[in-house]
Amino acid sequence: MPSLTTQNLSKSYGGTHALKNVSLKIHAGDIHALCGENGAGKSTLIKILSGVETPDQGLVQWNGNHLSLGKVHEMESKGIVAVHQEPVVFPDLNIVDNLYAGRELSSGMGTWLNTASMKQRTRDILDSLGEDLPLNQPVGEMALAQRQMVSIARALFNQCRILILDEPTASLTTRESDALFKTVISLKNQGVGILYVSHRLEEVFQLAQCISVLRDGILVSTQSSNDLSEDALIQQMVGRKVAYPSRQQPVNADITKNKPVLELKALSRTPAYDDIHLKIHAGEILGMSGLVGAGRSEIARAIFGIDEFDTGEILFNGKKLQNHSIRKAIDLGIAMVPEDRQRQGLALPLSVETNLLLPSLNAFQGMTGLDRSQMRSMSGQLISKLGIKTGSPDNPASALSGGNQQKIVLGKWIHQNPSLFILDEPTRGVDVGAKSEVHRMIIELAKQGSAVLLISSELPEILSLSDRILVIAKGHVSGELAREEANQEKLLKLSLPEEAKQSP
Amino acid sequence: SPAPPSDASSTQLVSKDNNKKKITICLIPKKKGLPYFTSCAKGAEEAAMELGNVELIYDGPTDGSPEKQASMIEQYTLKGVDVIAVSPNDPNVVAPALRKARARGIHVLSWDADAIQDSRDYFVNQATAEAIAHGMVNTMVKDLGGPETRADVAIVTAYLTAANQNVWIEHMKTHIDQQYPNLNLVAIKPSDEDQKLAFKVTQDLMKAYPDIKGFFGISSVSFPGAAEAVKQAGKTGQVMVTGLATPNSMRSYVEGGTVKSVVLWNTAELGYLTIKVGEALATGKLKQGDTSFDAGKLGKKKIAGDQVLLGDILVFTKENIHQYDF
Amino acid sequence: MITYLLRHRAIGLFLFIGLLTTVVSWINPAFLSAQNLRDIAVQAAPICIISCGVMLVLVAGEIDISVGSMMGVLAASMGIMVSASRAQLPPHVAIALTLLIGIGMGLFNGLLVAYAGVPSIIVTLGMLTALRGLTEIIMNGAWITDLPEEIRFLGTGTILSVPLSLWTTAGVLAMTIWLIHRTPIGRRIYATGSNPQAAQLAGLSIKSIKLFVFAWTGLLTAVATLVSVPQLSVVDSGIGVGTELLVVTCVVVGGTSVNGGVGTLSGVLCGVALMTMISTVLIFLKLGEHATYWSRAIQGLFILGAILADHWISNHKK
Amino acid sequence: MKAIFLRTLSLPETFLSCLIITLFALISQLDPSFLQWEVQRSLSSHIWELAIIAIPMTLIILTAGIDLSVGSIMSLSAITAGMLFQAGSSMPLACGAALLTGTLGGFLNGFFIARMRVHPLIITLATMATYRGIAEGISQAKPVSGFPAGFTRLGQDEWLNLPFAAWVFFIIFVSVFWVIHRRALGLHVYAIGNNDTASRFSGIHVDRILIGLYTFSGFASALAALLFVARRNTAKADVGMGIELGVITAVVIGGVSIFGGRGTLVGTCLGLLLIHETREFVSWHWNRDEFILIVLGLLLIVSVVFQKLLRHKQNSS
Ligand SMILES: Nc1ncnc2c1ncn2[C@@H]1O[C@H](COP(=O)(O)OP(=O)(O)OP(=O)(O)O)[C@@H](O)[C@H]1O
Ligand SMILES: Nc1ncnc2c1ncn2[C@@H]1O[C@H](COP(=O)(O)OP(=O)(O)OP(=O)(O)O)[C@@H](O)[C@H]1O
Ligand SMILES: [Mg+2]
Ligand SMILES: [Mg+2]
Repeated sequence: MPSLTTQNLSKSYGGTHALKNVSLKIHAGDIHALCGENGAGKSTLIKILSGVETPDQGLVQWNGNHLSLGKVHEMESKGIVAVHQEPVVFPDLNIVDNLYAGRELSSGMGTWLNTASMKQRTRDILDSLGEDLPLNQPVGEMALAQRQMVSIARALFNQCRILILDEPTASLTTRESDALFKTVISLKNQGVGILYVSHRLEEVFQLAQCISVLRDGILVSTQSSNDLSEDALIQQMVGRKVAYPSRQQPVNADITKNKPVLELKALSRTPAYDDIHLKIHAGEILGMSGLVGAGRSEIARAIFGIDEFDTGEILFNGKKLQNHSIRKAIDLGIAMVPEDRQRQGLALPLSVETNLLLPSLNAFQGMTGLDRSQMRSMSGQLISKLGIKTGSPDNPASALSGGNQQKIVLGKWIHQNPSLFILDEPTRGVDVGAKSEVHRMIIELAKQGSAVLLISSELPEILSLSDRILVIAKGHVSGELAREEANQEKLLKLSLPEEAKQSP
Repeated sequence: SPAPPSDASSTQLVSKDNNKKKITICLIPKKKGLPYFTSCAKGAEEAAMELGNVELIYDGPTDGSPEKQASMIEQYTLKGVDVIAVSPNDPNVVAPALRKARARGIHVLSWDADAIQDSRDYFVNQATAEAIAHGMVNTMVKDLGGPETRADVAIVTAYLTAANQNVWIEHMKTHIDQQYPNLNLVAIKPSDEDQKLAFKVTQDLMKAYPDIKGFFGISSVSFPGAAEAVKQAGKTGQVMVTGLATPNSMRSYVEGGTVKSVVLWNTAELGYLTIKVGEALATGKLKQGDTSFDAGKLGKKKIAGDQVLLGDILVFTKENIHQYDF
Repeated sequence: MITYLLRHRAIGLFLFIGLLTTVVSWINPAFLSAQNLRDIAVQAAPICIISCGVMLVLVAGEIDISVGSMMGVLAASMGIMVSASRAQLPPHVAIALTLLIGIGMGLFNGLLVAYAGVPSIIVTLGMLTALRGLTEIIMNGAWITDLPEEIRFLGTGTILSVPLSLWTTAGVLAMTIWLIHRTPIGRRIYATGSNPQAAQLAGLSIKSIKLFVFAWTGLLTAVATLVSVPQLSVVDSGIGVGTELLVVTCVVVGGTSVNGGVGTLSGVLCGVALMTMISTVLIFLKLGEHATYWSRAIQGLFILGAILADHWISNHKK
Repeated sequence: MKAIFLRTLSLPETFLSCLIITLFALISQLDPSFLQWEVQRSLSSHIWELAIIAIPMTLIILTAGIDLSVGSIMSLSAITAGMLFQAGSSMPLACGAALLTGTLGGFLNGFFIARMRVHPLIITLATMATYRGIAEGISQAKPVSGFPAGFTRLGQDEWLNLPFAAWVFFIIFVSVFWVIHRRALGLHVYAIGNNDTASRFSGIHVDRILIGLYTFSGFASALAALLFVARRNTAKADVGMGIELGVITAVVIGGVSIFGGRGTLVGTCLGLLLIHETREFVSWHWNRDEFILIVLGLLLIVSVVFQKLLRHKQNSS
């Protein structure tokens, strides 16, 4: 059976060893999962396999033949294609051009494009993924999940022999994920080998035949998924046992008797959302569920003062907000973790410390200037509290793995004790260990009296943390479920647009 | 009044062969790279060769910036040259630098265009602004067929901010007002020292003012541009173009009939005279109060106050243009 | 409808140009004369040709502000090559060499940007300065006043009573349309500018794409020089000064994004038309002598107006 | 240890210092008279205006912006002062009005850029034409001179052996340096240059800071214009023509990344010094103005290539 093998791959960035002597074998017709904590080296391995990075050492073979490394074209011509962790799209181009960039169908020695057939094939691919996206819209205007689907479509459409997926579902909701799984399985049945990276372990067990674990750049094990339990897998990844935190106590009757911290009254902005009413009380975690593009992020942006809204009002601690702005929101004690950490959360080239302290720099300013030592001790505290893996607080944030970057985005608000914390997909791309840390932090915040608005496309996360769950469909509130009555089926049903129309 | 003779040992920062008594003269044009100035420099070189004791430095701003000219003057002052001869782009801007140079004992001349009076010793004047302006207007009137012809005319100048051009324009306006009531000046447009723009502006003016009968191209760049526009519009003979430019750049138009006369002076002689005056000043041959100056091959030249006059303007026509090559 | 307007900046500009033309020709009907329209087209031709190149450079996420000085060098070297008193090369050889020099300078820009990784604004700013100095050295204080008739024909000749420069412009436009819409390289230029990292991950050779756009601009600058400089009888050392700003302004007013990835040829055409029209319009309005000195301000306000109107429209979309 | 050594070595400041030392060594071989204090001091007179504008320009480029309109703001401010003086107003009043005009011009730039989210290159390209056009219009391109001695002395007198303009520069430099390195604002500027969305989401007053910086740039340009007018005793609409390219060249040679987020004020100063000395020396030694253009153009490209290579070396080791 044909297979892709790596031998003793090593790669280091400056002082960090991202990969050490990794030897792996991926068979055609297999789904091979790759697990590991944030920063374990998964993306690095994938970048090498797809020709984006050149390893310091080691070989890659395809059916026993050596491949020349570091060239994307070379890999693609062998049928090895990758979907990278951050959606890789051309924001100004439409879907057709996105899918065909670099491998346009042309005739006459590349002097004449076959536009019609490119359009037709694009439509076919999207149909097979169950997506109905406008072909002429620039991809940059689409939501994150749609961009992710575009980059998956781009990979699928190659006649691939090995398909590499780096956290493809991180920003997808159940509906898209299911469509993707179907496609993945059908590809597997056609004899394509698949390397699948995900932090969602239930997916890993659902799909994979074979699971490899990376820890600190070293390949710890490769096992059949049947021989492995979830706990054992986690133990291998993290090196210790991880307990899932969840809010055990029933809804505290007191909470809803508290004065609401935030109240939205008939908030509307066409076409994103319409007539949104909600209340969040101190100490309460309000989950917000819905399909991709339902408008949840837009609501969050309005509360945080990023965008304006058309009608309705926002009451904070009973007072109506006027001339809202981000700074005003922060001064009132509102914090927000945005959904796109690279574009909205981090100044990547700046140091971890600066990023962590960015919203609160003014607090470190004295008569003589910035208090560097106080800044250093504060950032040190945050780094250890959140378990951010970095050599030094002076390293640029860009050198951290995705999950660790996410922790920075969370960390910059936590020490401010916000009274309202808006979390938009707070654990996107975060590993199990870190995820349980993040969950614990969220619960901790709520216990200390913060109100939390949790937006997540991951149903288990919403179900385990929220006191109440609000479901948004097509910009309308389609239902509200108390913690006890909520389950996956109900949430899904409410999320579907048909239900939205029927609900009062 | 001229400055006291220079005390070479104390002001010269650059040590030079003093036994040969070389005199360093800097000739600074308005803008380097214009054939007009290049031809002046040729004459200057000739004078330097002839004199033998003169070291000539010819350098100026390539972009015609007065600010750069001023800083060049400051540099030469520091280097301790003997004579600085400048054709100022803007007399006010270079004046402080020139005064500093004089305070250092350096002889300062202005040539081609005058500097502020107290900032220089002598002005080597090719022709007065008045003479140039009147020359152009008179030539135009003649080319148009006499003062009786009613005609709209327009001026294509270099920069809106060029000081000497604006002075000429003023003189032209008053001269037209006083002498030629039939001439009607309808527009003054800048060409930004860009031939292409001069061309375009002339084209546009001909269309916007169909009665226009004459153009003044009062810089060596705008003149050929204007002439070309008239030629391409097929209005050779109907619309007159005159102005200031070197004969070489206008030869084809003069021979082709688009341009009847080109106004200028003998540029090589201007450069020659400037160096002669500079040398005479530095060696003390030229003294305050002299009323004439022996300019070698040019013969005796008149000194009016602090101006050394080259003579009259030249008008190049079909008949005489082949005699000149610059 | 408004979204459509937005995607097609050209339409807004086109309407604006139409309005301007109506007003001016109402005041002064001579504006619409065939001769005037032809003159405007001829004036716009070189700017239009170069804009086709610079637009692609901007779309690829770079910028080229060296075209003005490149024109200077090209005009000077072409002049030296054909002048009867200098090198006296046969015209066709000189034309070929001029095109090669253009490509060469473009390649030099491109190599520094693509392979040495120097930001293009810096490379081309350096070249803008250095090449202007080089022009002065080539010309050495003299002008070329004896261009042979064959070369003058490039600037003044007509075919089927349409000026040669307009034929050339039409050819360049057709080439550019074909390049953008019908070839892989066109798509790749847009992809590269839209997201260079993604382009790299997609296996595009960003370096050769960038090299291409700069070389293409160099070539087009040479073409523009060949059809515009011989319109005049004299080659001086100031040729092309300021062209880079005009071209960038046209391209940007035409809706090309300075961040790369966005730009349409129709928009750029309208930008060129607007920018070349303004000064002519001012003359035709006969605002008198004082107005002369206000023309730059009015030009600036037009540009500002175009940009702000565009901003206003895009806000109204939301 | 080696890493620190390499890191220091790869700083643009180190590289520039080496380059400047080399330049001085070369000069002392070719033409030592150029190095006399007297010469240096006197030649420095026309760098200060450029240097004053380079400070805000550094900050603006650090935020990934650019201001092409500085030269035009100079012109507009100079003309404001000139026209008012001509109209009979007192000189302090005229200066005040000029400063106000420049500040307003900068504010408008900032307003358009921050509030309307239009790229700074585009906005300042447009205002570059507009401001100079207004200056040409109101002055009808005529120069104004004959300013009172009390005013021109500001441009020509020296204080403690240095021109007055030098002191203005030092004062601005020191205060801005303090703000950038010792106040939160400094880090905010860098953060905006690296990612303005993330900065906005972190509650930084991105708009206010941008408006502030462009306003400051307008103010500094007006100040430079007044010093220039005082030095040359002339106010004309072509004041400051092309100065923006000189300023940007100095800032960029000084190691400030044109994409924002990286660079220092010290680097800018070194860049200014390098450019100034090179320009003056080429002109001093060869008397050929066209050489200066070639040397400066190549210097810009070569120094940025080298800085790039050094940074690359450091990252890969
Ligand atoms: N360009 C880079 N420069 C420096 N260090 C890097 C770079 N890319 C990755 N690293 C480092 O290499 C290590 C592995 O990173 P990698 O992105 O492969 O992790 P990962 O397993 O994909 O994590 P995640 O699950 O968070 O995506 C991390 O310590 C990271 O900080
Ligand atoms: N960057 C963007 N530019 C333009 N439109 C966008 C953008 N992001 C989202 N939209 C549109 O706004 C609407 C609401 O999107 P929003 O991101 O609020 O949905 P969401 O429920 O938060 O989904 P997600 O789970 O992906 O965050 C959608 O129609 C989407 O297409
Ligand atoms: Mg990863
Ligand atoms: Mg969202």
